Amino acid sequence: MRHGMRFLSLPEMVSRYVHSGATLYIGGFAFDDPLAVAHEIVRQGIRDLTVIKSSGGIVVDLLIGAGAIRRLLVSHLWNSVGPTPAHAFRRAVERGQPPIELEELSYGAFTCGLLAGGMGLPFMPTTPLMGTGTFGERTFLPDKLATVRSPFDPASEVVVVKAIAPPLGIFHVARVDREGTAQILGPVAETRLAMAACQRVLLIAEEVVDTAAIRSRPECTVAFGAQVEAVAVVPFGAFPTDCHGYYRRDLAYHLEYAQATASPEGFEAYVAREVRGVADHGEFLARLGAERLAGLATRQERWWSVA
Amino acid sequence: MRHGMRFLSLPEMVSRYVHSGATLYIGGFAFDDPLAVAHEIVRQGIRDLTVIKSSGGIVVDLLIGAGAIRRLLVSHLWNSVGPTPAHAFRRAVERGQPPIELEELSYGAFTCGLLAGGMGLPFMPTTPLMGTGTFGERTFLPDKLATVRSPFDPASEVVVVKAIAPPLGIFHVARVDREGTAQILGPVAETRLAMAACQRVLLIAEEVVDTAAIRSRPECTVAFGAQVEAVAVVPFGAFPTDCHGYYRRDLAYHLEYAQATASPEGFEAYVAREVRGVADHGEFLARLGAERLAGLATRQERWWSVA
Amino acid sequence: MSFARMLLRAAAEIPEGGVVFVGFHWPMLVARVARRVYGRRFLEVYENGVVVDRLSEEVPTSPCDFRFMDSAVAALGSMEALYLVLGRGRCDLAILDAPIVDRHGNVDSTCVGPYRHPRVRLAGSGGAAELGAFGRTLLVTSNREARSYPAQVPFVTTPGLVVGGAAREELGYPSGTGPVGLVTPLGMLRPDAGRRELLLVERFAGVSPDEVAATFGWPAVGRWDDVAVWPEPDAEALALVDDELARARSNFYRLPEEVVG
Amino acid sequence: MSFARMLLRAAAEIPEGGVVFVGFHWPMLVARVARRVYGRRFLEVYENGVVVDRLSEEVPTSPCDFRFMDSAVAALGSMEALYLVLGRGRCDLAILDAPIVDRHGNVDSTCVGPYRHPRVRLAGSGGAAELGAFGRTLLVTSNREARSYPAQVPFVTTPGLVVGGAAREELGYPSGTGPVGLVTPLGMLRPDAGRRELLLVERFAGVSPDEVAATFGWPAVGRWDDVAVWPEPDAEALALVDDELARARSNFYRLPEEVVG
Repeated sequence: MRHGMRFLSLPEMVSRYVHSGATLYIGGFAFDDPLAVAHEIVRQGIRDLTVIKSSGGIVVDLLIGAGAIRRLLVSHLWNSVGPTPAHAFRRAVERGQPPIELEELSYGAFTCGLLAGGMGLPFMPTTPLMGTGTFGERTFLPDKLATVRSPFDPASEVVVVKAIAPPLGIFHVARVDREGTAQILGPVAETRLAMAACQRVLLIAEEVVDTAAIRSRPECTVAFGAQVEAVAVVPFGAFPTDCHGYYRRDLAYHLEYAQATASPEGFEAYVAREVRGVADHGEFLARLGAERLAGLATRQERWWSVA
Repeated sequence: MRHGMRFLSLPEMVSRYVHSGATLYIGGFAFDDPLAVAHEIVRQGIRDLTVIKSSGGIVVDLLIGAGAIRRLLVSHLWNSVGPTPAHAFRRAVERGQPPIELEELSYGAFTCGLLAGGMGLPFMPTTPLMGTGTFGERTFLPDKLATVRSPFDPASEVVVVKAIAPPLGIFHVARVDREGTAQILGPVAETRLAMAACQRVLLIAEEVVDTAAIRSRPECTVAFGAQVEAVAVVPFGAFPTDCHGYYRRDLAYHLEYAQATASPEGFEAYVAREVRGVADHGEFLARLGAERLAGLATRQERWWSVA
Repeated sequence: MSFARMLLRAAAEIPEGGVVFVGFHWPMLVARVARRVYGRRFLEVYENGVVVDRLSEEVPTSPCDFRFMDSAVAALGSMEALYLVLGRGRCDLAILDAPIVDRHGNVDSTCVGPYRHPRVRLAGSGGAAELGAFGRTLLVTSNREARSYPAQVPFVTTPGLVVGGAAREELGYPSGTGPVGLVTPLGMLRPDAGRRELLLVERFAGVSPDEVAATFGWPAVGRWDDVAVWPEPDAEALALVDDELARARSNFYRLPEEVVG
Repeated sequence: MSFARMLLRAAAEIPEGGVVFVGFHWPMLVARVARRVYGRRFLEVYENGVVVDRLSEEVPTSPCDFRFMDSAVAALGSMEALYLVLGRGRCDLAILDAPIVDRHGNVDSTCVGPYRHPRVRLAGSGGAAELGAFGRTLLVTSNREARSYPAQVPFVTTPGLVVGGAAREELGYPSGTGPVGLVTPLGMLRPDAGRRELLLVERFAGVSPDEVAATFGWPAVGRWDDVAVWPEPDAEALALVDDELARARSNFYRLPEEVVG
């Protein structure tokens, strides 16, 4: 195809597209969170990223603790099982270890910013946020939010959010076909908007399926090959979060992560063992064990039926 | 349920909710066009409506010719099979027979106006339309479009569309369950936005299905009972347009309509015969004949499988 | 016991047949208690686009824990949930976890201490700003400590009745929105008649004036005798809540110390 | 024959592997001809949210004629199609039916004569404004009459190179957008080097200078000798177009008089 979508391994994808100092949108909203990507970024020693992500979770916490992130735009960041603190995030913000620059939007404003960016429009009215800290506090995006007077009601000041249009985004999806048509099964949060907003889109997918399966659920399509730079097939790429139709979140792993990373030393040991201590995501999964992964599986045949 | 959604017959629905002089959004975009509703409005002699519809089609042409519409906001109006002229619309606009007030938006601006109305926001940036006739010509909505200076780029003037938030909308959907959860199978055009934008929503549906069918395709849900005032079950309610999953458009009927309504006298005879000459949509369908309708059926079991 | 009462009291606010926007954390348990104890039927809308109308077997750890997708009637996106439903005013109630809340009902879920040098960094807004901007908001908290109830929060994540000195209506928040109640382990606070600050209108049995005075960082009681006492829940209700908490615990919920079994 | 050449010439513009936003009417036939005659592979995006990547057996009468849904890879909405794909600049080409077009490539699909008192009322914009605002737009028309090519259209439905005296870039249209060609039964017009008006750069065999002068309401030719002649299509291509037109006719397409069989 003219647009040149190609299949790559995850290490190849990360080394070709994600460079130190880059700005990177990471898909997922506490589901389809691509931990496999974060691990690979850390393994490749990439640093100084500007990361944009709606819901931080373990993916961003890990990247912060590993020193991969310089600037971060999020709407919230936690370990949602428990919930337990995201320790690396807390150490970075409370103690500057390591230092990050943090910028925040409410999830609604974040969504509207992606909507504007995805639609090719310069800004979008959004949630009234006057008086909130989110409106008032600005760091590396001093013009993230503003107000305009409504041309239809001069008495009314409307909060608007500037378009968010990241140069590069990486998203976990459920499945693709050979042409790169990508689907998420179930709720999509801001995924469609974010994929449109990103100038270039990378995908990691659970599997390649026959195009007949894609065509039986065309309403689940979130991207097509011509929008996509590259695809990596990475089973359990969203572990330990949910990939609907394939597996559910590993609750225990969320706690294990929180406990292991509660101290800086623990964090280092965790990364040495679980991230740098393995060659790739396959080895990471092998250590978890087939039985553990099988226990998470939720595959339902209705998603694959093409009758 | 507290919100009081109820099942009504189509004649009851129209007589309770659609009064002369009302403002009515009509759903459908050359598919799911509820001709059954237009027929019932004409049978009940309702007049002076302000109708808002994205794509006019036979539904609006019929309402114009029958004198039911005083004001009309559309993005286009034609008989898309052929295509052939929408004769009643042309007579109204070219010769004032009967007179209507016509206001227009491009389909994109129309969609953005519904997006703003549906989101509860006062306006939305939209397609740049400066210099177009659509931007310049205004009739009964003098402030349909405006420009604002971007707060993020003072050199840039941005075209914005005022929120469209009709008080009442009537939409054809594929199916509902007993609780009023409504689904459209396949593409949705502006339906989700329009349903959100309308203050009160009425539905006509092909059939009531078990909630298990609904739950097997939750991504196809366009409304739930608490958003809906009333539902009428009207098989072939979108005839002669497509209702995806149930039937496809009757191409010949589109031409028959165009030929029958090419003159004012023909139009009157058509309405007397096909609309006022039958008691209800069931009788209209019976005259078409079961064989003709069966020939349009496209029901595929995959939409009903709950495996 | 006070945690169970808090869940029960909050659950009682959910209107039969209503549409309820449910925030993360305790609000998800409140919704379950409303179904199990009060038999309420209502629609739960979540910010990720999930819409649920019945109880799932397991307690989901967050709205993005899709073990409850079998109870879903719609799987949409965040724009649909946050704006086409909540922003458009379709929700009867929005239930929000309130880690720190002030006299005006402003909620801070971002930081303890100054924003740029916080003593404790919390999760941040997510959709909490939207719940407070567009919703009739029921705030719930399991906190008993005075530090959770300052006169003024250090960071307004979710706008309350008065934000930065201005009434919320003056700031562009839609009319009819804002906090309608704050359920705490001590009892229920409501906006006063002028809708400017939260006052205790109902207390749980055994809660004393001193305890209230020591907890809230503002004069949260007018006349003590005007504060109603919420009837103690019966054994059946408590047993159902206990069962719910056992399910939550088995899915790794961190429960308040009083109920950690 | 001139209609077949028009379809073939327009179809040749569709880029292999591209994303093409396809408007109603002739553009849908152009897309089919590109697949059948040239074997092009590309994605068709329609304003109602349908995305198609292969030929359907039947000729759909409009994008809302779902007999072609079996060839669809995506079933989305209009916001997705018009903005998230087209508005975001993801399309290589947008193909638009142009009932009336002027020297600047402005298209009128709204009215013949004054807007408020039209001699002939046409369908109106639909997404035509968006195709011209956001797309690299290929205009196609089967019209041969001079009235379809005025120097200035009475109503600008779709913005061209110069709109109301101002260059489109000055009016806020994204750079890189606008008409890239106009395919007519006489040949192909392109924006001139200054991108201000449409000039005939290719003619079909047998088209004369007089015919051109009598058709276009502006001086549409620089030097006649600079106008290339498009090679006549071969018999195989014409046979495929004939078959396509037969299918269209069987689905009630109203074809130009020359081909009405």
